[in-house]
Amino acid sequence: MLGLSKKDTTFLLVVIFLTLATPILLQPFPEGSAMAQFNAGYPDLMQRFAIYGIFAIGFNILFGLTGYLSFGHAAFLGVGSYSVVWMYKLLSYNVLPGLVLAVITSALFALFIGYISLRRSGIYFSILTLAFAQMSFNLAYSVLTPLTNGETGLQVYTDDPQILMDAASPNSPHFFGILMIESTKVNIGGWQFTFNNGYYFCAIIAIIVFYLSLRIFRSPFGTMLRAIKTNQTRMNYTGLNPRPYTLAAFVISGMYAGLAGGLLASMDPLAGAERMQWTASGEVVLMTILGGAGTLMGPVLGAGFIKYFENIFSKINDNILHSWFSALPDGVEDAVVFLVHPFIGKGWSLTLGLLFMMVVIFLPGGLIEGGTRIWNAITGKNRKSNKPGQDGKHHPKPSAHVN
Amino acid sequence: MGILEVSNVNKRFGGLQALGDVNLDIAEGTVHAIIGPNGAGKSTLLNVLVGKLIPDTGTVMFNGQSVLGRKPYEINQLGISRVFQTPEIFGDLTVIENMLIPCFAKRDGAFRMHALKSIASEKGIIEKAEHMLSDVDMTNKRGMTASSLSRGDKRRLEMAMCLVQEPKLLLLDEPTAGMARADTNNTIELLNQIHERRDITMVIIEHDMHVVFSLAKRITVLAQGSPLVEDTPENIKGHPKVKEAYLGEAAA
Amino acid sequence: MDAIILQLLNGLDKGSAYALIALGLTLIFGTLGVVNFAHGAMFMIGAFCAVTMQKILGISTITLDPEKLDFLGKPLQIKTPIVESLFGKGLGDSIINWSVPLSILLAIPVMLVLGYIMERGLIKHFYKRPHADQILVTFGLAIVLQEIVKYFYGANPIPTAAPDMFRGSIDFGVLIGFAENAIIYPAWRLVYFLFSMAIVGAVFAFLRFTTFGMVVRAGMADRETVGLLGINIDKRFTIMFGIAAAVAGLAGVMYAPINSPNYHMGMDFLVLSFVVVVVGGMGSLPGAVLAGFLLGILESFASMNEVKSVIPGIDQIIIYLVAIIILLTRPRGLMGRKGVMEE
Amino acid sequence: MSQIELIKGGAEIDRPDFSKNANQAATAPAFLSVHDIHAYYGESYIVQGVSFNVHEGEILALLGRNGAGKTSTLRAIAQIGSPQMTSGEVWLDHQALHLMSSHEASRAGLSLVPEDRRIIAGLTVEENIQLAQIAPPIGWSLERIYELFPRLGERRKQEGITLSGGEQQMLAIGRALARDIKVLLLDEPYEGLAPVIVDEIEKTLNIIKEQGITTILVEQNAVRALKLADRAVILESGEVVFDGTADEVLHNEQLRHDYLAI
Amino acid sequence: YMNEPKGGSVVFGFNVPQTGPYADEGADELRAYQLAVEHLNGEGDGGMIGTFSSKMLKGNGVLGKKVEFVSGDTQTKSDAARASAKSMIEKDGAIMITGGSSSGVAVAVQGLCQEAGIIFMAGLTHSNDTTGKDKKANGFRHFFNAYMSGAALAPVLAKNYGTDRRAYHLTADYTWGWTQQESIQAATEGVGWETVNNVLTPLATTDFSSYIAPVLNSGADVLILNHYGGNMVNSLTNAVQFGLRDKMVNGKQFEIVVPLYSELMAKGAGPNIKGVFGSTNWSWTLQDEGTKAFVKSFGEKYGFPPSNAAQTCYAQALLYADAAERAGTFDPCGIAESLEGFEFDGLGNGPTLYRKEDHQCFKDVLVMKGKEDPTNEYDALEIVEVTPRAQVEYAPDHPMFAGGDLGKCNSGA
Ligand SMILES: Nc1ncnc2c1ncn2[C@@H]1O[C@H](COP(=O)(O)OP(=O)(O)OP(=O)(O)O)[C@@H](O)[C@H]1O
Ligand SMILES: Nc1ncnc2c1ncn2[C@@H]1O[C@H](COP(=O)(O)OP(=O)(O)OP(=O)(O)O)[C@@H](O)[C@H]1O
Ligand SMILES: [Mg+2]
Ligand SMILES: [Mg+2]
Repeated sequence: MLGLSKKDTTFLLVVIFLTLATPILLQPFPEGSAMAQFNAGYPDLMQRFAIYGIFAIGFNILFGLTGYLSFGHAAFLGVGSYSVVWMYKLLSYNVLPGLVLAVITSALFALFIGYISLRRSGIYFSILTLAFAQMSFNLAYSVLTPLTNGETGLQVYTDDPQILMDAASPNSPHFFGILMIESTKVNIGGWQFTFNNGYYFCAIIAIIVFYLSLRIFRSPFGTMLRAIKTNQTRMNYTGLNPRPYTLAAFVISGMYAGLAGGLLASMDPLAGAERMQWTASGEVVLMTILGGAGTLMGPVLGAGFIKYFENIFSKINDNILHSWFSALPDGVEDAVVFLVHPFIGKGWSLTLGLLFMMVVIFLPGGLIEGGTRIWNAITGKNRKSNKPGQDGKHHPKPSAHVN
Repeated sequence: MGILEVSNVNKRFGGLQALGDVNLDIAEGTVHAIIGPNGAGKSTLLNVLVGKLIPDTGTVMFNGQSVLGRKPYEINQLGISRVFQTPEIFGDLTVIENMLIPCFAKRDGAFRMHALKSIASEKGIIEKAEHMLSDVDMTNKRGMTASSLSRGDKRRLEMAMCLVQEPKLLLLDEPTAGMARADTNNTIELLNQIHERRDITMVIIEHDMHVVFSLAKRITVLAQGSPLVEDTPENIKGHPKVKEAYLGEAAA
Repeated sequence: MDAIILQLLNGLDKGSAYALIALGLTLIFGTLGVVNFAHGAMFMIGAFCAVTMQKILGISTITLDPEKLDFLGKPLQIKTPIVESLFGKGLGDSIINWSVPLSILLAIPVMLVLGYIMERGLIKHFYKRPHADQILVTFGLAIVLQEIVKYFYGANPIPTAAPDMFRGSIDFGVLIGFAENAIIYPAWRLVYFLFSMAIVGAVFAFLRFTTFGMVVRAGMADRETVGLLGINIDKRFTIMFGIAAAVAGLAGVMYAPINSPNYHMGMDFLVLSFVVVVVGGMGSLPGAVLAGFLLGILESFASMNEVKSVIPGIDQIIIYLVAIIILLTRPRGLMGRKGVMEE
Repeated sequence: MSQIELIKGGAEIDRPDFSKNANQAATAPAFLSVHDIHAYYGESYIVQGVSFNVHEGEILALLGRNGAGKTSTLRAIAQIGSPQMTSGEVWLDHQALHLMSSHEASRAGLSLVPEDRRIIAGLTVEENIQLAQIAPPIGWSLERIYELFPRLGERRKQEGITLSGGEQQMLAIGRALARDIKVLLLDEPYEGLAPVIVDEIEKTLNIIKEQGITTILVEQNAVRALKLADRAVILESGEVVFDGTADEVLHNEQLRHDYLAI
Repeated sequence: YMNEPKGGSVVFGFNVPQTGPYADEGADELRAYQLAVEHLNGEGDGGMIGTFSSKMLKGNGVLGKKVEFVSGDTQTKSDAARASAKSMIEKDGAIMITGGSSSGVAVAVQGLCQEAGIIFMAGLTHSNDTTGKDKKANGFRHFFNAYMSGAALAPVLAKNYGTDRRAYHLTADYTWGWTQQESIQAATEGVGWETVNNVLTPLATTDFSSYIAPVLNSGADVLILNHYGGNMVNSLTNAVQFGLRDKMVNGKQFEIVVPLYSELMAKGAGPNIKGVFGSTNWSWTLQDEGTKAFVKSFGEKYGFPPSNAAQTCYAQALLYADAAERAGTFDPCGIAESLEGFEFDGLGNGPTLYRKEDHQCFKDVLVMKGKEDPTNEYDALEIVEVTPRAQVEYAPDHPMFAGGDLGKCNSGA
């Protein structure tokens, strides 16, 4: 179906199901229960999962397939966001023109940066992309303020032209009248589920671009990209010019990033310069590696993982801790809270840092690898125990590019 | 006039004259061996032929076109394929994927973006690749990751990747080094078959005299960067200078 | 003219900080091939060794002064540093005063141990892993180290003073024949410059005049074969790592009086130090030092008003711009070796 | 791993079992003794219980088809760690190599010339040799090595990996001789060498032998190897299928046909 | 209206930096908020509720509902701050959002609250834009701003350093820096000073040496550092290292001014701030009843005196609660209405007005100086002058604030 093998079709259907059911799946705990803190089924976070998922999928097309590690992809994220907000300011709150512009501008920007940076490989390439992105960030923060509104971030003001707006037009981002901020809340038992337009808008786009990336992975083009990663000498002597292939991959992943940036601004009509900073570029690198570079679903998982910690763990404060452990005797309660305290709330990044380390140490190959192992353990597939972290010239590479 | 003409090629590395006044004329459809002591400049000459090295002076014409200054992929697109002294394959890819890539390169040229086409739908290409794999007797390894092949198998794979492109000129740098005797014989047979069936011109560099004498129609002996003699295998065998500088007891 | 010399001095001084940080990084990254995102954190920990030393020397006995009251109306606490009670006020004061140089004594063992633990416990398993994995694990480690420091010292910068002797500035211009007050330069920055030169020299000498450098380079290129030749490469890698950590730590200690240390100072320098190492060329120590000075000097010149008025915002991007130009014109940076981290 | 199973499946039917000879042949006390070693690459089981003995000063030819596990066996003996040896013992002159890491094994007197030569990038010819002379025990001097391979002397300042294939092979052997060794493991040393040089190296191996150094030689040119060797071990699918004297193989048509295809 | 509280409790959202350079400031803000919640719910000693001129708050929660809170991390990034605020609104049902430690974040979150129909009570934000060009009907600022700093500082500077001074500005190259510089330049030129130069410094600068070095020979005799946080600590430290303050220029002692001070920055800069002038919103050393009450309850709970960021956050929480009581509803439009034009006293800043036109509080501004001889680590700054409110007021359409539009209050319905 859809030009996919049977296995891939099943895979895609599972992904579609999971994506559409996210508002339910991420809300496993009843409202008001102590564990409700861990629910993630609210619009903003779900949107972020989808959007950063798109960002990471795109990044993976470049990094996972060709091995070129870009440290400047946030630049395209930023460009995408600015494009969309400018379309709000000039035309109207309909997100479509902005998204189209976001993809076009980020493609052009990626073409420019990629054309120059791809003259080098390895770490030299990474630093070139980093340099471009950091220049973009620094300029956007200061000198380019007329274009970017600097520190404050680009936003819509009432005196902006908005030439396509009339009195009846919605006053917030929408897709032909479907308001992004609107949600339907459904209460079932103690549970509350929020079905948000914006999320579904992102989710459908995410599914489409996921499908496209699946096709790319399975295409001759995808194989060429993996070949480039393995042996450029052989590539050359086989009569293939690696440059246009890598450039195409770079531009495609830049467009994914631009689309993701555009969607960020479609959900929330603001574009800040920080989106271009190296930390943002680094974040997508981390997402991809954490989930499993070169796998289809890994980067999305990695994105979800990081965003979850950032948004859920940072909000657990001592008060909440005390309420969880209030059943314990006073002294014990205080002791437990004292022990857990450094890892939550303002310590969320400590926890994230520790988890980064654990994942790479114990699950080389990322979360997907971990999932595969658990799956194998359950189904009894693995015949011999793996020895992670073992030094050796050859690391059996995960050859399956599904999951 | 030959398919490949090398005239007056010189190449220096610092103080070392790696190639000195090399002239070579390789006739279309022949199998031409280049032999010579270690460090004689054989691999260097090959590197000049494929555009990896640019000689200090001289010209190299392939089918009437100069190959100098062209990128390796352009030279391949002209119809020259190369097998390396240490196998260059796509280690992370499976054997069959390794085979598909040269097939695409042959069909689509140096760059063609089939981003949304599925490989599975490329029936013709897959068939061609499979066929070649069975020719080199590696069908049962089609799903293996190439880097975990044994070295003899890596060589065989590389050769198959070159042959599947049906080049006009095939350059082989010690194609049977490290191969078991039985496989060496198979390879000789394979190359002979290919040569007959497809009429590919081959240039072989090889130290295994058994291979050289089984395949070559003409032999050039290179010594210290310059051709010593060029002749038929029979004459080379008996040539006293060659015996002394190169063959040693093996000639016996 | 004096303005130019002044900026040149600034450039050399900034450059020496960059060079020193990049030197440690290039030992791990350019030589051992580990993309070490925790290097900034090691620099930061070095600086906090100085802070800690200051704190240790400041440990005090507390007496209450019932005459004076604190902000809540309770008797005021008077603190007397124990060092003072031990060595008398005069000597005690000068020990406290010299706490930053003294903390070198603390930093060297701390950093060596830290480097040892890091290498043996963690990095060892990552030499053969993809660079991406190295990034993830060292970035995680950097966050953890940073958060630990934040937990104990807070997020605010902590002022750390140089000895009184070096606290002021020197009229450098007079020394080289300029008018008075033309070129005024902080004494401690000159100390920092000389100190980094000494460290750079020492590391160079060690790697140049012993076979150590050659063995480590060989081990990087092919661990297995070096092992087959009877060399315990693991041990040497550990030593190399320890040296790199110590260099980073020393860079941090001496930097503390220049800018008050805070827990994220390492991250601030991280990107920059990678740029310096790569612009210098992978695997080249002299390259890293040269690039450090080059970028430091260019950055200083770019921040001159005369330059900024011609190209607004140039100081925002100069480092990156120069990095791009250098990498495009010289494929392996200023002095990079072939084949290191190009795959 | 699948291919091993494949080959094995067909191999066991009608072949006489020569591996019994293994223990009978061991009359003198073994100098190097390899006992029942098993080794894996990740999850692929490659060396499947290999045992043989080598006497002091002997040249042993280790033969077998491509992929039979010769390289893997040598690497397991040298304790490189890949393939990972999971069980078995290797004794060299009363030292338990299997308890050592590769650099300790090297210090105990073992030296491997790897099949792909492993010249170290970034080092000159001379540095490549000097590297072998850092850890004790040190063997031949630079001068002596250059005497054996004059080409190396001429190119001492050249970067090792820019040498021609054959020159690299000389460097690899020279580098091994720069260490004072008891056992030399040679993995296809003739590969890529001009016939004259092969003659040369053969002579060298005889010189080495006269000095009492024990050699294990892996070589595709079986006839050539057997002529030089005292004894031969043949591997197939990671197992020993023959252990006996070199002459036995040279003169046994069926053996040669079955296991070496010659 | 949005997130109307249904049960017996109402949720406040405290959005403060918990990671990044302003984490300590954020922690102090959070302490103040927690204290405010305690006091609103009738726990503790009641703090400034007792001194607050409006007597609506009774320590029984707000409108009879118990106050609960959620906290989040802004990371001092507008994206993260908005994400955090959104999760409070969407997930936790927060009725209002308050906090923050930078103007970029304040403007970003204020915009978000306007769109979502939630009241935003800004924390520490000093840019003129927050209640100027970026003002929003749902946003309220208690903290003072750059214009007020300038207006308060200039006369004091003139008095201490004379009217014949030449100033050299170093300015953080982003919006807040620019508005601050503009304000200070206008104010100092108003008292007769000359501006020699204004140099913009990149945000990421940690070493300011190359910006400081040319100052001495520029003909300027005063250096004004329009920096905040780590930038300010570093630029001031560097300036002192270069010996600027020991020099005589144009026959006068060279001076440094830091228009916006905070206690934490003072601590970070250490002895370098001695004698340096700046301004703050409030200081724990004030002696009015409100301040004393607040310092007492904060000090007893946490063991050290509160910062001016803590005070503004505490005040904002109380002001919101009081407005809800007076409006009798949590409806943002009702609250906005009762805050607009509200006059009050007893929260530590003297008589204060929440101006209707731009939702900016007008109150006295403190001119501070680095103390020459601090008696303890919390005593780095001393009050030089309490500049009366009248002197720092400006018209709502003042050019530095022009261009914005409050818009209409949004209750999210
Ligand atoms: N990049 C280089 N720099 C310096 N010398 C080089 C370089 N490449 C090759 N040489 C030298 O040039 C000579 C010719 O080398 P080449 O590899 O062509 O020999 P060859 O005939 O292929 O030998 P072999 O049969 O041993 O492979 C050798 O002596 C080699 O050391
Ligand atoms: N790194 C590796 N990972 C997985 N399998 C491997 C690896 N290296 C070798 N193998 C497999 O182990 C088997 C034995 O390989 P080995 O290299 O020991 O054979 P060999 O006898 O030396 O062959 P050749 O004569 O071709 O060199 C082969 O089937 C090969 O595919
Ligand atoms: Mg060669
Ligand atoms: Mg082998």
